[in-house]
Amino acid sequence: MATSVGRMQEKEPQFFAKLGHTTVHEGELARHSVYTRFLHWAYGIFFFLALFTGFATYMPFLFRWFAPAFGGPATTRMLHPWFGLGFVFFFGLQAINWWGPMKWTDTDSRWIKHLPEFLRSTQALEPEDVGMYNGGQKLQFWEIVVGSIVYLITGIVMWAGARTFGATSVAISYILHDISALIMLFGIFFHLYQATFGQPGTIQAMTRGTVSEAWAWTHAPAWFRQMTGRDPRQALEQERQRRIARERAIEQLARGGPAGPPGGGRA
Amino acid sequence: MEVSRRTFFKAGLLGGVGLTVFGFDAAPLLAQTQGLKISRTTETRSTCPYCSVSCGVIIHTIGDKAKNVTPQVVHVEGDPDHPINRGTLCPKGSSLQQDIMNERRLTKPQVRRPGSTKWEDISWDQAISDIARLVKKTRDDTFIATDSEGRTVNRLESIAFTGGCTDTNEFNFLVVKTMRSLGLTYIENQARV
Amino acid sequence: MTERRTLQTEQISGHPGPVPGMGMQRNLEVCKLIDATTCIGCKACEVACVEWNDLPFQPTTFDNTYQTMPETNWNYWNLIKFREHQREDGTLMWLMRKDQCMHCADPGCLAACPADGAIVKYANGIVDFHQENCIGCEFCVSGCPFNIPKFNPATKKVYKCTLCSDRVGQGLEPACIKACPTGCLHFGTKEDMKMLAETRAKQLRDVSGFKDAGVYDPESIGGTHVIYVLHDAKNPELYSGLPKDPSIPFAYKAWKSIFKPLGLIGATLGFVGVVFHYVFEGPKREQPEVPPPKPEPPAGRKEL
Amino acid sequence: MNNGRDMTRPDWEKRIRRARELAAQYPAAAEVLGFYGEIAAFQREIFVAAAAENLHADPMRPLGEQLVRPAALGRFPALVELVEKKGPAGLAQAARELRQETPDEWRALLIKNSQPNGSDLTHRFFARACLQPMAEYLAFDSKVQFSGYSGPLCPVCGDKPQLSVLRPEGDGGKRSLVCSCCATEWDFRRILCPNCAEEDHGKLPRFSAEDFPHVRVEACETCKRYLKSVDLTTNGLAVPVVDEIAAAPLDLWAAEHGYQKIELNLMGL
Amino acid sequence: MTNGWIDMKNTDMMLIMGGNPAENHPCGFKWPIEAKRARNAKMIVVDPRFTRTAVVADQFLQIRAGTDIAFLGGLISYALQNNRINKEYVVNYTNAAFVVKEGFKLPEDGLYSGFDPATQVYNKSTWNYEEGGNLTGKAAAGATMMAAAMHAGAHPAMVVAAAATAAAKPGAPPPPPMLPPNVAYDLSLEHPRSVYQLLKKHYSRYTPEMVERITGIPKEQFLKAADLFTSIRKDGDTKKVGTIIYAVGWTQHTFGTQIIRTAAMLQLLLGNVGRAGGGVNALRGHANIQGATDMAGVFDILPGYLKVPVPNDKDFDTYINRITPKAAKPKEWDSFNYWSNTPRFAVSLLKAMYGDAASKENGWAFHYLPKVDRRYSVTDIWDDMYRGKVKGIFAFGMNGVAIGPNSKKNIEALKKADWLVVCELFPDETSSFWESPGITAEDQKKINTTVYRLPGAGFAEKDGTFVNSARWLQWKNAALPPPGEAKLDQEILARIFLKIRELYQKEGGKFPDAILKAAWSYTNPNNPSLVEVAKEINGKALADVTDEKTQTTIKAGQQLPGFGFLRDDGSTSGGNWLYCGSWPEAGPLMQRRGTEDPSGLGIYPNWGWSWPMNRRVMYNRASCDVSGKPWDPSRKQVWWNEAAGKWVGNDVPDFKPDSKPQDHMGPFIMNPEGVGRLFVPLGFVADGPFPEHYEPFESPIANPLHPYQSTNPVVKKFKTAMDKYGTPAEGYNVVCTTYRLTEHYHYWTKNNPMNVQLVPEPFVEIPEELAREKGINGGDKVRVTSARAEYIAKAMVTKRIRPMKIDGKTTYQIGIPIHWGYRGIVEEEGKTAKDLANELSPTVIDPNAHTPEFKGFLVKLEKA
Repeated sequence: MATSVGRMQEKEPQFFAKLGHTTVHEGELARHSVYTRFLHWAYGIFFFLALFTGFATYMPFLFRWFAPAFGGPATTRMLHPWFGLGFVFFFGLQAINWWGPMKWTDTDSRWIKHLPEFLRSTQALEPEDVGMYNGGQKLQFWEIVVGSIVYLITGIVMWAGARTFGATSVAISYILHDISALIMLFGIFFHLYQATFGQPGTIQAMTRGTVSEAWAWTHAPAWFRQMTGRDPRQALEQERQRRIARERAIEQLARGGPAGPPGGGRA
Repeated sequence: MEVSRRTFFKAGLLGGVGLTVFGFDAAPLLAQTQGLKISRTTETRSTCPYCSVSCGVIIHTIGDKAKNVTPQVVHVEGDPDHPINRGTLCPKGSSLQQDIMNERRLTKPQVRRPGSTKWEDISWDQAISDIARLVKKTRDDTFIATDSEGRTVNRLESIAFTGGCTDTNEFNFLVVKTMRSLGLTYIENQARV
Repeated sequence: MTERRTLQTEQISGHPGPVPGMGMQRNLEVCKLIDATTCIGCKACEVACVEWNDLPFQPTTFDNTYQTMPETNWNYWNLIKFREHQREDGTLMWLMRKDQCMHCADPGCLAACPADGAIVKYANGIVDFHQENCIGCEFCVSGCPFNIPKFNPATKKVYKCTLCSDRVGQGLEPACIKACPTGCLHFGTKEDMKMLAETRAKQLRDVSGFKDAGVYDPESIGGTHVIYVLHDAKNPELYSGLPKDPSIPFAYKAWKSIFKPLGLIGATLGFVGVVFHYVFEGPKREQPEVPPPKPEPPAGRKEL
Repeated sequence: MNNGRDMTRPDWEKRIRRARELAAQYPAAAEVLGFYGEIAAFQREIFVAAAAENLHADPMRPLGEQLVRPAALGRFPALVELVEKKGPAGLAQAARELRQETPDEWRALLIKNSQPNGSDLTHRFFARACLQPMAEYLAFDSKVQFSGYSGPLCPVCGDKPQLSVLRPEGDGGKRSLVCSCCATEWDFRRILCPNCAEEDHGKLPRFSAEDFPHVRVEACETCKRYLKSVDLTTNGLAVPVVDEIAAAPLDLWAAEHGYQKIELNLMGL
Repeated sequence: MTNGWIDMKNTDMMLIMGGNPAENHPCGFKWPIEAKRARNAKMIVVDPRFTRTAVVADQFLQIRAGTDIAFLGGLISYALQNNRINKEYVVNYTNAAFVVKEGFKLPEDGLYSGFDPATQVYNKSTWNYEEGGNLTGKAAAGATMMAAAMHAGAHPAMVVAAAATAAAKPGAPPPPPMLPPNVAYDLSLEHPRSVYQLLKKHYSRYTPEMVERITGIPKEQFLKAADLFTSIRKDGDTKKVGTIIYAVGWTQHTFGTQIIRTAAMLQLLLGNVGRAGGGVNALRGHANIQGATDMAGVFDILPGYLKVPVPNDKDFDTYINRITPKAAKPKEWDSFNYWSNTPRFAVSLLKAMYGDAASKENGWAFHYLPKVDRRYSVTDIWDDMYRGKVKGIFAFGMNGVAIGPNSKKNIEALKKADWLVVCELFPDETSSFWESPGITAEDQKKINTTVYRLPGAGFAEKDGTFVNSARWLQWKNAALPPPGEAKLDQEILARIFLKIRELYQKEGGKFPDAILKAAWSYTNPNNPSLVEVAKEINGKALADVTDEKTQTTIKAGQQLPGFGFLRDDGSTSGGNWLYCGSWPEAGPLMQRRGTEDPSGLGIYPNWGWSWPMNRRVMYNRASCDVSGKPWDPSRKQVWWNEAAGKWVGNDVPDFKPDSKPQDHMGPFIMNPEGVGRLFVPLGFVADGPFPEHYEPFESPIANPLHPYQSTNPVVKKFKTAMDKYGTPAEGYNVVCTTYRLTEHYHYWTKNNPMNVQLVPEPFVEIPEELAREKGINGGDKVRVTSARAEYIAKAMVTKRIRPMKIDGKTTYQIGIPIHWGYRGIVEEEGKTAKDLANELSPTVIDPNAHTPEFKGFLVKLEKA
């Protein structure tokens, strides 16, 4: 069963639509267009290139072993700002692309308040009002937006150097660039984790563009509802209740007494 | 490196007693000697041509005149013995090498003919006989043996000689001798200004 | 290279681990003394520098000054700066300062430099750039309180005065020293130069009427290995902007050496975090979608 | 200006250290330098002893006549032993022969060879090795004022120069000569032959080789003599007497080309 | 220089004025610095600009260009009034005590006695000493006489001038006035006509206020400097010594000689001449300018400063009589009058020039020499060429177009010449005059001058002698041959001369005698060895010559050991008596490189050779008091050794060695008086016995001393259409001065990349205030216009030149370094306007030294 692409909130340039397509199998939902995926991997690659060249260049006492891969320290240094620009460029496009879906809502604020509970996985499902992206994802998105702007400005200052912007600007930029990088680095661990081990099935959204319906209603219930019109939550609840009841019944059966919820029920 | 017995003896005998009498192992030293690329430098005392402090300079040239190799200036050193400059040089003196070995130097006699718009190369012989001819003509046309009052003056007022600031005393004496003998009154020099 | 052999390294930029061989032997701390009060701005030192270091010719343009160019350059490491200064009593001074690397005891360039081994401070006090290790990031430029390191766009490397480390390594004085015709430049141990400078400053105070004459050897960066005798040591800025209390930007000192590594540890906590999460909490798996509840079976019907 | 002795103050440690350094740098001369190092260590003892005994030279008598003193003579056996053990074959043989002689004969040998033109070359070596440090000490101690002196012979002991040194003076290198006997160093003009006073620059070639950037042969075409000069404006770390020995191949080259050294160094080169 | 470079370290006080040694003689300037460092010597710098010399000065005074006499006159006045003089020195070693002739008038109105307005020359007959003996104590009588003369009705100057004119019969020139052999004097210095009193009176007009009005130096600053400079004679101190150091900032004026004289007078009054660390020290601008003058590279002398013959010298004896001075002194004193040897010098010179052709019979070939009776200075060459009289010119190393003055006139002049022969190292402005900016190809076709450009040899390729500022002759050796086809200068000159001689031999022509007879017995006539020439200059005995006193004989053919051996009977020859002794039989002394300085005074007696007779400090007898003891025992140069009965010392005594102090022989042995001249008698200086301040020829103000005789009365203008002069009324109201920079050397180093890098472009130094007024920013192009031309360059706006109050009027000065032209690295890259600084300078020259007034002319300035 295929779902209409048009219902996705992402717009896709004609070029990319022609370039590739997204096959949605039975039990799957289309999540990301080819364009989105392309952008993601583009800035993803640039991010890591910039990250590694950055490591090699700016903390060589730990990471100078990165440099040979880029043709030595000097080339590494030379490439880094270009990688950075690549990252900012593609991420910039993505930001335009995602500007809508990433809008911050009350739901997201609520989500953030309950973050510790989500981390501890006390619930199997996202809250029912979580849409295409949850608060965490949005937070990371906006962090990257802000971070990219910081990168861009401070990077250019350092790139042009003290000759153009003066020693003080460079020194300040140096710190801000570092801070930006450290925060983003911190965040990226979660991103990678959540995309892979943390929430199995996620990465498929950026590879094939689809997610399973199960994934969708687990991790983005509102979106799932929007996409399918179904709301399996009640059914799940009932099922859950049913199972609980059933287990109790079995327990009672094992004890030899009548099974049923406290205070009455089927017995 | 192979050290022949002959070389050994030759160098050994001449090269001090250390090798022959004292008995040091000569082979490695001789081997190194044979591999030496020796360059011959000549040090020439000169005087900086710029201001009148007369800083001593030592011009180092390589190239052996005897072997018909045109000397090249490799270094101009402030003369450490010179009591005035004691080895120091000013920015002009420090760049003297550029003054000596300068691609802008004139290296060929040239003439610019009347009405011409360009320089032409000319041989020395031609230039000198042309100049002598010009001088003689001008002199014979304008020489003044006696002045209006009949006094002997034997002078030539139509040719001038101006000398430069790095003309040597000896050259200047030759100028006096030749030019006064031609009758020149207009003998002047940079010294005037 | 000879100087590597003969000069003892004390500090290296961006280098992992301790400096090789540090503290094995103590070299005498060297120092260049510039008596700005007897400098006549003749530029013999500029020529000597260009010639010794084989620096290529660079076309210059007139810029309303006797100064050869506005600032030192990647191919011009030694520049006499000319500054006209009118004193309070109306008399004029034409202050000439031979500008070049100051070879700071606490070099800002080295602090700022991320490249391994691009900037080296020898035990004798010389701060030297090794261009083969330079990555062309120009941080040294911003780390230097004296605006000395200069970038060569062609080679993408930064250059500056080496205090003729090659010559000093051979036991010689720097090229500029030997060129000075008035003897306003001296070279020797820091101790001797400091003493000579103080003596001259005293002469200036006592005999020449410069009551504020003194020695410039700024403590804020631990002193320098190029020191000046100035007519007015209280206002070094007069000498074409010699900073009174030069300092190294926070970015390259506390930030770079303390907070930045801490930050890196902080960032890697993200990794630790996710590992912990995976181990102790486990992944959040997708929940199979439960089909809509079937109609309630008749009461009392046993499923089992 | 050559005003003080500070620049020539004998520093034996420096010589010994430099000999070791140069031996590594110039393997061809390693044997000679190694032996020189041993001799220098021996000489240091005599110098130190002379200093400790507070010896002085009589300014009225030639220095060369005042060298044979107990501080030196008493250490002669040690020298003989050292040479026998560590010296090259020829010298070792001579040392073995000397060991057989009496102290009086040693004294006679030293006296005979303390003057220039001493006869036997090996004996001259032993005399110089033993007496040089004494001469050096006495010369250093004598405080003879020779600033302004610019003659070709040592202002203190009158001996011939053994090498020349170029020391930085302004942009240039000021030349001084080092005495072959007492190692006194005195100013001597550039472009002037210390042997025959030739001043014609065309007849005073300087030969140099890339192997020894700071040592060159200062020859004279007129008298066919030469000295090597150690250029401290090119290498300030050089210790002239030692670096001169290390550049022995230049001596061999000069000999091959018909030049004779004004005075051989201690190692007979 | 009377002293030497190294000698400056011995000084206690320096007045550097009209020179900028830090910039133009950096390596020599180490010695003034040394004096400051080691002796705590003080340095006063007076200059129109705050120069790099001023940087290390203890006091800097900004002076208006061309007002140096006013400043120095003020110093003289200050020294006299405050008794800051060395009285013993002044009385005994100068002509202060001499009594001047009646009728001599001081120039209160700008004119000395004897001026003839029609010819603009002085009759100098009153500029003389009074005949007579010791007038000490007879001052009153003298005063009366003077007063009587003053009240005689007519202006005394006019009377004398009229008398002189009347006496001069046409045709027969009047006999030249002579110095009286027995000079009247008053050792009390009180005689009103004594030089001292006249001097005092003359300079009493140079009050600090007047100095301020003329020079622009505020009174307080002037007084401070005057006090400082004369402080060496405070409280009767005679030990300390001060020096005056100058260069072309003094010579390049229409009264340049007089500026230097003023300085010399000041030094005489202070007793500083002849002493270590003292003297009047000219820093010559070029490597061998001193030598070129010694060797008479200039029209008005023969080698060794012998005067040139004039048409009235009908034979050799007349000539010799005219030029040989007779001693003129107080009867009781002695005077060596060294110039009394002139006949020996002159005969030997002629023998050197003409060999056997010079015999007693033909007056030593006297008539081979051209007779000179007018000015033939370098400025006149261009003038005469412009007027079509000079047809051909040799320029061997002198870049006449660039040197100017009024370069455009020189270019125009060359267009009119028939031929020009240039011998140079680099393409220069003179040889390229026909392709100078503004001349189109069409124009070039109309220029009919033939130009030869011959490649000469640079310093490193030549041997021979240079003479430095300190009169040291130093031989240098050739390090390499000239490049390409370039030749040694002497070869070029010799070949041209021999070719001319050949033509005269073959074809005859006008008066060929001198050409054919000139001695030319060099081993290689086509390329004379300079060694042979140097020996010829030193001189040799042609027959055995014996010195009577020492009984030493110089054999025929041998080199002479000194000028004492020169003879006037033809038995010696010598090209320049001053250099006699430089190459004796023993060998060339100027090749010596002895580094000994036994006295520690920096004498270095065995380094090179210094004229005269290796004396390093001239007039060094004056370093001792009358009894022959040094003024300062710590700086002993020479002294009288009673036991030996002669003068001995660290330096060679510049004196008659056996003249006892009691004989009172004057230390200034070259003067017939034997003493230093505070008052210059007769015509030795054309413009007055005492220097008087005159305004530069182009001046922003009328002379405050005498507005109706503002400029030097004996200076004459050139009169061609191109000789234009500007006035403030025409808007030329900015004072302009020209100079050199450390980084460049004349018109030479613009061919060296290194020097071009150091200072790439021409510029004009402009005071901030003027720049503001004209809306000029640093780096803007400005146009400097003089009456003659305009000059475009970038502006250097600076605090180092301040606006000045000159006679109450705000006046600006600007400065232009001269180093650029139209040939050179940047010029050929099209980076500059290709103007020559000397296009601006005026064709007006000093009446004595004939040096053009490159300093202090008037211009307009505007933004270009």
